[in-house]
Amino acid sequence: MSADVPEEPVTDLRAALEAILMVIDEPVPATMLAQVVERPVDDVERALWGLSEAYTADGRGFDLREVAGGWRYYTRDAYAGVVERFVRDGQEVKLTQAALETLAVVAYRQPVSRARASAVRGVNCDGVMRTLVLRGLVEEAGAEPETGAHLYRTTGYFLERLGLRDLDELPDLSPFLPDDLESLEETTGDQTRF
Amino acid sequence: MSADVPEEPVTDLRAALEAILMVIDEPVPATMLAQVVERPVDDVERALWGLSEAYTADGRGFDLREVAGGWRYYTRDAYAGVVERFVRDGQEVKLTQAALETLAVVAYRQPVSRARASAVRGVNCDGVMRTLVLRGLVEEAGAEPETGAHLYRTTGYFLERLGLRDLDELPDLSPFLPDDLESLEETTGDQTRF
Amino acid sequence: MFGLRLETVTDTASPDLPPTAAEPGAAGDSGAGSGGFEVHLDNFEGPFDLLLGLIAKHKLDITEVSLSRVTDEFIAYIKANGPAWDLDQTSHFLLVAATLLDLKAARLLPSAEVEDEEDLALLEARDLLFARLLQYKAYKEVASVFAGRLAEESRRFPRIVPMEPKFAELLPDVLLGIGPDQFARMAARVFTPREPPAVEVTHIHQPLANVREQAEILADRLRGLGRATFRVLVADCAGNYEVVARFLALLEMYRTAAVAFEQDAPLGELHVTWTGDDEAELDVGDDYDGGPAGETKEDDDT
Repeated sequence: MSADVPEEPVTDLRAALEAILMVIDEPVPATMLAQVVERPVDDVERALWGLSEAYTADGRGFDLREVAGGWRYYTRDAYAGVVERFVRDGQEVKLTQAALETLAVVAYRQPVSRARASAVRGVNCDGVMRTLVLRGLVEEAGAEPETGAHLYRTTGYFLERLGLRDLDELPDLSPFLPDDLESLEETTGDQTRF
Repeated sequence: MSADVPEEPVTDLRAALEAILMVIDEPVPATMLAQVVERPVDDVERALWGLSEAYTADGRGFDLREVAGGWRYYTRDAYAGVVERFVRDGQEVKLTQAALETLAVVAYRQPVSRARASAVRGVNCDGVMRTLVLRGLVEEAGAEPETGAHLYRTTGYFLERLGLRDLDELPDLSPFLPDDLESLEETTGDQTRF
Repeated sequence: MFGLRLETVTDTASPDLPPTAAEPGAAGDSGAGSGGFEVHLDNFEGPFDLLLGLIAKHKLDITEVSLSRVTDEFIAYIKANGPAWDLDQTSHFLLVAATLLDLKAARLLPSAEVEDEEDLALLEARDLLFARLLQYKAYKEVASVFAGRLAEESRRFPRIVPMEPKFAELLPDVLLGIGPDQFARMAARVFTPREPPAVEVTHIHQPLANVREQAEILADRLRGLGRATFRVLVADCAGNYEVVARFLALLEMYRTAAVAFEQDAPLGELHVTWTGDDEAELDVGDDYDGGPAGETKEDDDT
């Protein structure tokens, strides 16, 4: 471990960031941190990544990560066993296959209507969508102009639960998809379902 | 700083303690920590002091201290200034719609659990409830006897912010409600969640 | 090309046709135990999931050949599960089944005999089915990536700890931005359910084609023509969905003896003859159209 590696010193900037991160209860963007410490965003981001890497290299029980557009402390997964006993909210219920698939469609197609999501899966997904909304993973995002159907999109909580910085970090879907999906889109749009 | 001091390695015990300390929201006695990590209290106390000293020696922005018989992370005094600035400027002053709605549920249903409030709103409101507590608008009020779930009620500060002297001054809801909502009350009460 | 479809239907006991089997009364004698091979595949998330499951079971790639090889199993699955399904589920499966049967039929036909227009329609239907199958497969794969990430992420806990009191005191005053009356109004809105709990799912998805309506159209036409081929009867259909609805309507009319079928060869042209009353109202149940089942039930199958 760090005993024989000359460790990068904890600079004043790093320490200031550590202090602030200790009082936040939701992810805080680097830009906001930069404002408070009055330093360029680049410096702040470099310091945050530096801290994060050092925590990992030192094998600390916590980890600093950028998730859902902001930085915050997390416990390291290796210690999930002992931490679980202290976490009040307890375990999340596992999502069903239906919920996972619908969530995937919403994630890549947002904003998307229930009808469209149902068409992709070949299964009505009204109930599943309600569950996803109730779980806070998906939220309403206005209505389709032509049909008035509710549209849905993923939430920041979705990013948090998946440990993603933003939607751009979603795994690329295109390798799995047929080439002519664009035209398919058009047809399904008209037909609503197959 | 630590660059030239051979640092003590982060042992597994230390890392486990770091992980736990990162999620607890009130000071935890060493005896309880010892139980969870299944190690003798002496070892645990030595590890806690070791961590605390290392954090100080490294000049980290946080500090591990034993206060009133329990251990907890604090921000280091040297960085109180920057943290204060962050707290004063960084946070949103205006409540979000989600927070206002949850506040309304608590105000008219107190004492109420997070699960119940989530059910009424149809959206998970755990995070929002924490914000309301943090903002001093809502406070814990014991636990539900059957489930052990925490209950919440509004605070004096809430009344102050709304310009009311006491809860009796909250306007009656009935003029705004559809006629048949009384029976509905009963059903949602039983169900708690969908 | 619907000849094969009818054959599949009539070769087995006709009341077991999935949509009819959706009637509560028909559940008992349904095809679950009707011999042949059984499909040990449970809980499929719709027709695409089932197709992928069957193809994977046979260790096949997604090709036209593999589609035709699993067609029978696909139909068997529908027959076995039909009674437990609602119309909405069934129709999704039926639409895919229709395409599968068409494809299989086309593979059996000497290719030269297929007329151009139909050929083209079939190719389109096939491509669409492939595209949707692949699309669904992509989302399914990504869903399993999601599951992995969720599981991994559930082992990491974010720090969500209330601020030390000395900092919490510094938080600026909260701005509610509304007065007591507005607050009460908002509370009332939150407590009022957005949609009455009793209504929900059934009418959200309106079938694009209504079987009873299609039956009216068919009856109208057959009263005039007396006799027509199925191909002629569906020539003006707007899409697959309507063709299927019209086919279901014909089966309903067959049940009430309003029409008779004739088919010279198993895959030959299907002729439909009007045998119903020229004046009386058409008796076609609305159990295909998502209404509450059980009102106009008549189990007097021919």
